[in-house]
Amino acid sequence: MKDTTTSAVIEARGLGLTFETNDGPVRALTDVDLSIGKGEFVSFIGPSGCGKTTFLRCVAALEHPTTGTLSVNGMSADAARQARAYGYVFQAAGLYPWRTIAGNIRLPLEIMGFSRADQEERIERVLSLVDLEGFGKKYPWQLSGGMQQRASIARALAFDADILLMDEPFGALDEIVRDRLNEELLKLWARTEKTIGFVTHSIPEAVYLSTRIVVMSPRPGRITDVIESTLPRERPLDIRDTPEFIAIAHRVREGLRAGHGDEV
Amino acid sequence: MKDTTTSAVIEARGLGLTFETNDGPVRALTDVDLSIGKGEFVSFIGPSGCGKTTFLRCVAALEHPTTGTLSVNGMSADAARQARAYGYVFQAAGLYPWRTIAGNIRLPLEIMGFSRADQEERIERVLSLVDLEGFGKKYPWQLSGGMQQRASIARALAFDADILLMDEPFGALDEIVRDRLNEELLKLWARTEKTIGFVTHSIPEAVYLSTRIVVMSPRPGRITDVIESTLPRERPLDIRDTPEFIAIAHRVREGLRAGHGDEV
Amino acid sequence: MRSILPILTVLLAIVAVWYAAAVWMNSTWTYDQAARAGVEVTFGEVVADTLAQERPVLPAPHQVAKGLWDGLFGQKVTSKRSLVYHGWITLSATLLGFAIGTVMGIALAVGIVHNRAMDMSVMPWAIASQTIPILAIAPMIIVVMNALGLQGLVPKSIISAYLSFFPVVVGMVKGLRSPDAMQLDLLRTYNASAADVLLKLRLPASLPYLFASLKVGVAASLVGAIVGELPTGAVAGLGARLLSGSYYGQTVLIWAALFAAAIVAAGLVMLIGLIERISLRRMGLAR
Amino acid sequence: EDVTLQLKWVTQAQFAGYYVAKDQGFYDEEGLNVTILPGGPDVAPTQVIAGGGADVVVDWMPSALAAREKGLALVNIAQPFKSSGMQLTCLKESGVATPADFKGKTLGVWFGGNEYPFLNWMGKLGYATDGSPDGVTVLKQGFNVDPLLQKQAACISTMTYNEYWQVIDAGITPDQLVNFNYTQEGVATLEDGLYVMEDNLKDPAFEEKMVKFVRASMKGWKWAEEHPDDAAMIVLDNDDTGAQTEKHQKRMMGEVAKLTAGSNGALDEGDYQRTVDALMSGGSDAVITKAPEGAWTHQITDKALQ
Amino acid sequence: MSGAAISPGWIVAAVIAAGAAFVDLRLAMLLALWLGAWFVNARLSRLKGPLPRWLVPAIFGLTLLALWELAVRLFGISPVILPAPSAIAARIAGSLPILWADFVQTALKGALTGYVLGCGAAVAVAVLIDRSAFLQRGLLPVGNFVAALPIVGIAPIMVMWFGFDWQSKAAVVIVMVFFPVLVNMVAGLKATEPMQRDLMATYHASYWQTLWKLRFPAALPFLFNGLKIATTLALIGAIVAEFFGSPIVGMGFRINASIGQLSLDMIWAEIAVAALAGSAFYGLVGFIERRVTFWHPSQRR
Ligand SMILES: Nc1ncnc2c1ncn2[C@@H]1O[C@H](COP(=O)(O)OP(=O)(O)OP(=O)(O)O)[C@@H](O)[C@H]1O
Ligand SMILES: Nc1ncnc2c1ncn2[C@@H]1O[C@H](COP(=O)(O)OP(=O)(O)OP(=O)(O)O)[C@@H](O)[C@H]1O
Ligand SMILES: Cc1ncc(C[n+]2csc(CCO)c2C)c(N)n1
Ligand SMILES: [Mg+2]
Ligand SMILES: [Mg+2]
Repeated sequence: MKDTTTSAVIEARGLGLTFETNDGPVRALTDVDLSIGKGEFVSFIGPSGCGKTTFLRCVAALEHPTTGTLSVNGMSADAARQARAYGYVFQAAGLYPWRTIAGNIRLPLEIMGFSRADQEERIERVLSLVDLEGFGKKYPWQLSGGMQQRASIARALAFDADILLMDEPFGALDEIVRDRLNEELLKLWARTEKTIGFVTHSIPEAVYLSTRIVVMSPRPGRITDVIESTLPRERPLDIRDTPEFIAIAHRVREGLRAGHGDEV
Repeated sequence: MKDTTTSAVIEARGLGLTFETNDGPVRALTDVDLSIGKGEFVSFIGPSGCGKTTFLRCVAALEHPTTGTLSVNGMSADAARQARAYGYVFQAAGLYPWRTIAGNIRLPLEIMGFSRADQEERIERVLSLVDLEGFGKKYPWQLSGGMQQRASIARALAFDADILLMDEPFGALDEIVRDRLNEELLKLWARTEKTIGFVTHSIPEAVYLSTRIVVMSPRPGRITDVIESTLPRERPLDIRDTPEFIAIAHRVREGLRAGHGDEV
Repeated sequence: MRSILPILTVLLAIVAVWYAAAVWMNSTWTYDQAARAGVEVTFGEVVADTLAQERPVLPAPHQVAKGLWDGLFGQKVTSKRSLVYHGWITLSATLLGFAIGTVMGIALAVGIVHNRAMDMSVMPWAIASQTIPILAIAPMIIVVMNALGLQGLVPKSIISAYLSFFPVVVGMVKGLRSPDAMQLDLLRTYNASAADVLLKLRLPASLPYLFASLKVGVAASLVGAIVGELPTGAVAGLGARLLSGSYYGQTVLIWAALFAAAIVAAGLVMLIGLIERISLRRMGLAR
Repeated sequence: EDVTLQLKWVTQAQFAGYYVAKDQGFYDEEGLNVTILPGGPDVAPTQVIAGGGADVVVDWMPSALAAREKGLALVNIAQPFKSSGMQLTCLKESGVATPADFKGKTLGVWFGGNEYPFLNWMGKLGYATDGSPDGVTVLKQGFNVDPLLQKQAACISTMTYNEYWQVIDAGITPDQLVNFNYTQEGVATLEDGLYVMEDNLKDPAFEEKMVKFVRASMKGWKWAEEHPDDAAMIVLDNDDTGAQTEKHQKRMMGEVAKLTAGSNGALDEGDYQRTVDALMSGGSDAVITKAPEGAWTHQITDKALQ
Repeated sequence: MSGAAISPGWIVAAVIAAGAAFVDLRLAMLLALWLGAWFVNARLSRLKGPLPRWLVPAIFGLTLLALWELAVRLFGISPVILPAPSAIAARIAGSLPILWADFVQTALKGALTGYVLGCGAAVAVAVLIDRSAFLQRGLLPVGNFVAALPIVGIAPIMVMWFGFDWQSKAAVVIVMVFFPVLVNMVAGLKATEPMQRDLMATYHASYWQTLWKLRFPAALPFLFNGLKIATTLALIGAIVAEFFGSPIVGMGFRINASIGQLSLDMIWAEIAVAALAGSAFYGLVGFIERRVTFWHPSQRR
């Protein structure tokens, strides 16, 4: 008993969340049961409005579930947030306009009390990780949309949290950069054994990255399928042409289509 | 002579744009020569920061080129803007928070003086086109990221401009919805003979939709390749499995990679 | 420099209207006096007279300009007839009051934003405090402060602070609450302390509101300093000038003092505008 | 010894005696270090003395007695002004020649404790002051004579030594004006007197101080009466606002001298009684409802004037 | 947050109160009352629902009044310096007709008229200034200048120009409220995001359409700042202007006339009316603000 709870980094049981709006309640999540173990890479996929962001926000204790229980690192989501257990990449870049790119990346480092030298060193490292060397001194509005998004990824990576929650981090990137960042992310994951929750709309991306893929469906938002990946941990880019990969991708697509089907 | 200029809806010659920033000038576009004919569907693809948005903004007369000439519908970009020649979908949704979703879509209709009844009818139509029936009365912050993006697409479609400029409109959508909207967009295009400029990061999307694909490369932002599509105008979704499609996609990928290569 | 022409144009227009109004408003007196003396006056005479009256209803621009010139440059700055001397006295109370008021205002706003009890209880009473007619309680403040052994600059500054803290509170409460949900959520994911949220998000985000408030606040401070001068016997300062001008019907003197006060206020507002531009630019917010 | 004197109005020849006493060293001779605080429309001397801001104040008797009835035990210790300088000044062209013409006219009055003599007078004349048709319309007048010049009021309150001359200076000749002097109308009340707190008087040291103060002040007044122009210049020197003019102050000193003439500083019981009667006769508007007890004393002047 | 009830702050406060008892028992009583009330409020404010919204400020206000009453009694403060709330209440109860007449004259005729005209003018000028760069550069400095004229100076002039009745008071109010509203409105009209403006440009929206559909809504949070500050200024302005000449009715007149009679209870009665009217006015504007700027983050806590 003890074992399973400690190994489950994120554990949701019967999770539900209903928003009250001006024209009636919106059930964003219902009955979500999910347990994510240490070192797992779990992708969330599903039509827009199905509750992916809402679920990630619950895990991050930015939203409070109306029903069910949720534990993160064996404690409440809020306690985990207070222990700075995770880094979060928002769906929109959300850079502070009065800070330069480097200043934005420095923000969490300042708050968490990293030394000045350490800050500089980390900023350099993550800027080059997301291919933004030389843009540290620019202001957000001087960057293209994709560059802003990369800056926000860099910001979340800078302080090396054990859990990474990423909400469509690569949505605004072209395939080449995306491939590169996918590879980098996998390397980072392999190296550091982070636990990663990852929202994406790209089936190949989900399959390529994940150890498990959670398919969700809207109105009310819920989990309709959970697909275990049988791919090895070591994944060169051309693994995407293997039949195994294509089979998994197919299963995900079917799951997605089913989710769409019962509402359109 | 006369003929070619009238048939070219968008015509750029030696276009260049340099931003002055706090740490030196940024050459966002150089030497762009491009002519887009009436009824063409042209996609722009390229690494983030290569100037796709900047080019679209020049066409929309939201940015003023520092060198070269640009004509839209045979007039200056600014005159075309004043003639309300185009609908523009921004990279970020940019909905006004004080208006409901329906209110946001109504905005251009009010400005362009559509009748009340016409407004309602159009709002209904575009809301269902982007799959947001029933969300008209919600406020932007009550919608998920993808839903907001769809609302902004609906807003640009509502008033039926001859030219559509779309900056990564489907970036935050899942594959299924994206496929559906791709199909819808193609239908709309076939039906209305609109001229469409479309920024995307997805190679299959670009190939599936376009009559021509413009590949761009950054630092300085420029056109490195222009690929004519040999696909027929009529395109079922499964055209994407044909060898012809795959060949074009391959060429685009090569072009992209080359663009990346000479800078990374 | 580009603003010279527009300002001159506007000024010219104002001066023209002003002259016309001066002739119109002062002519009653001219006609009355002529009637009392039993003489007829031509329009030319009326115009000449209205622009040179000793107690005009509306002094002509050149009369005010001359009064201002005499007051500013006509004597040593240490002279009691110098507007520079009086202006300085008022300015010093204004600056002290503004400093106190701003610090108080920001502190209160921070408290209100962070503490529900303060939000609910302080704000209504801060509002109520501002509806108390300052001129009515200024004498009491002076008397009470006097009993506490405080005289001179401080009581005036307190009144000045009392008027200036409010715009700062209202603006800053709004400004400190202006960051949107995502910007706040980001800091929550870092489990940032309240102090961090304040320093790194709320304060920078509130700057546009802060500067608008400061401009209003500094003008209010000046009014407060002038009001504060009255219950101390109005011995020195622009308020004293205004009032004593008023006792003796020295219209031109009133207007000169009024203009001096407005120059001080406009100068302070422009100074804040300058600081605003510089700091917004340094923060990359000026586009 | 320190003495703080709160004036009723701004620095002007109305208070020349005190400035002269200070300037000529009369206070020094008595070993007093006197601080003179100017007043103004926003300074109520009664409030200042109640708050401990002054040892002695210059005030008009109506407001002093009103304050006494409110529980602030003020005592008149000296009365340098023998006669009243208040009057109602009217423009002839507005059709006012006698008090009978007031009906329906607009009259400017100073409030803030100075309205009692006027209300009392109107009461005597039988005019309502509440705006009813048979009465007069009362305006709370500001601090200058503009309402008369602008013809916003038919009559305004003036002091013989100040506002009246401003009207003249503005270009109206005396023959275009009609003056109703409160003394002549028999409704005069005592003006600038010196008042202290009753409790303080029980302290012999304070009493001693006031004796010295009154003695020196009266010396100042008499000096001012004899050297009006010099006194006016002394006043000017003490004006921190820099708004007073020499011409006006010299003329004011001349007029003030007429009012202080005949007073050696001691309060005349007859004058006092007239004031009290006037203030109590107002019916419902009466300023004071019962005859004050111990509102004045000769205790100081007796010693000072030996 | 939840531990605040017995946080170190409270202990420190209690120690201070106890310490004060050694200095002066009366002081300690006042402090104890204050701390007690604050404690209750801190608790109450954490409750949900509409009740605390009213209860908390009420308790706070009652505490202030109780402290005031207690202080006046314990320290024997003279009623000509500061009357006790009970005395003021008695005076209010006894003078309702006078207070009402004064209120109508000053608050309704003087302040309200001036407020409406002044705010309207400021918004119009802000739009003018915003409309033309020429005026922006020419009028704003001049506007700053004219509108910063101190009330003490303009009130006598307005009385001279517009007479003794409420019209001159309204004129003073106009000048007083003009500046805060102007400054905030100008700042507000600038407060749109580039992308929001670009969107309007793509529609080739006319100036007025952009103004009405984008800049005006975006400016509302700022405008309401100005409007709220102006409510209190309007009342002060109308009252203070009466000090410089008025008919014999009005809140400022009454206060001014009462100073000479040392009727401080009457002065405070008028102040109480002013505070009540001002708070109600402010509350009304705040209520409208919540209604029309519901979308602003500051309203979406
Ligand atoms: N306002 C600006 N000021 C300065 N530099 C700018 C500005 N806007 C864009 N740039 C720069 O111009 C270049 C091109 O930007 P642009 O937004 O056109 O890229 P993009 O191709 O749309 O990229 P993405 O796919 O990431 O949106 C980038 O290097 C960016 O930093
Ligand atoms: N603050 C809110 N108030 C009301 N409803 C909300 C709010 N936030 C989200 N919702 C609703 O909750 C549902 C789920 O939203 P969520 O943002 O989790 O979707 P998502 O799966 O992330 O979609 P996308 O892929 O488009 O980002 C949506 O129907 C949305 O309208
Ligand atoms: C508020 C107020 N208004 C008028 C007077 C009347 N007054 C008494 S002495 C004096 C100076 C002589 O010109 C004046 C004008 C006052 N005392 N206080
Ligand atoms: Mg989402
Ligand atoms: Mg872009």
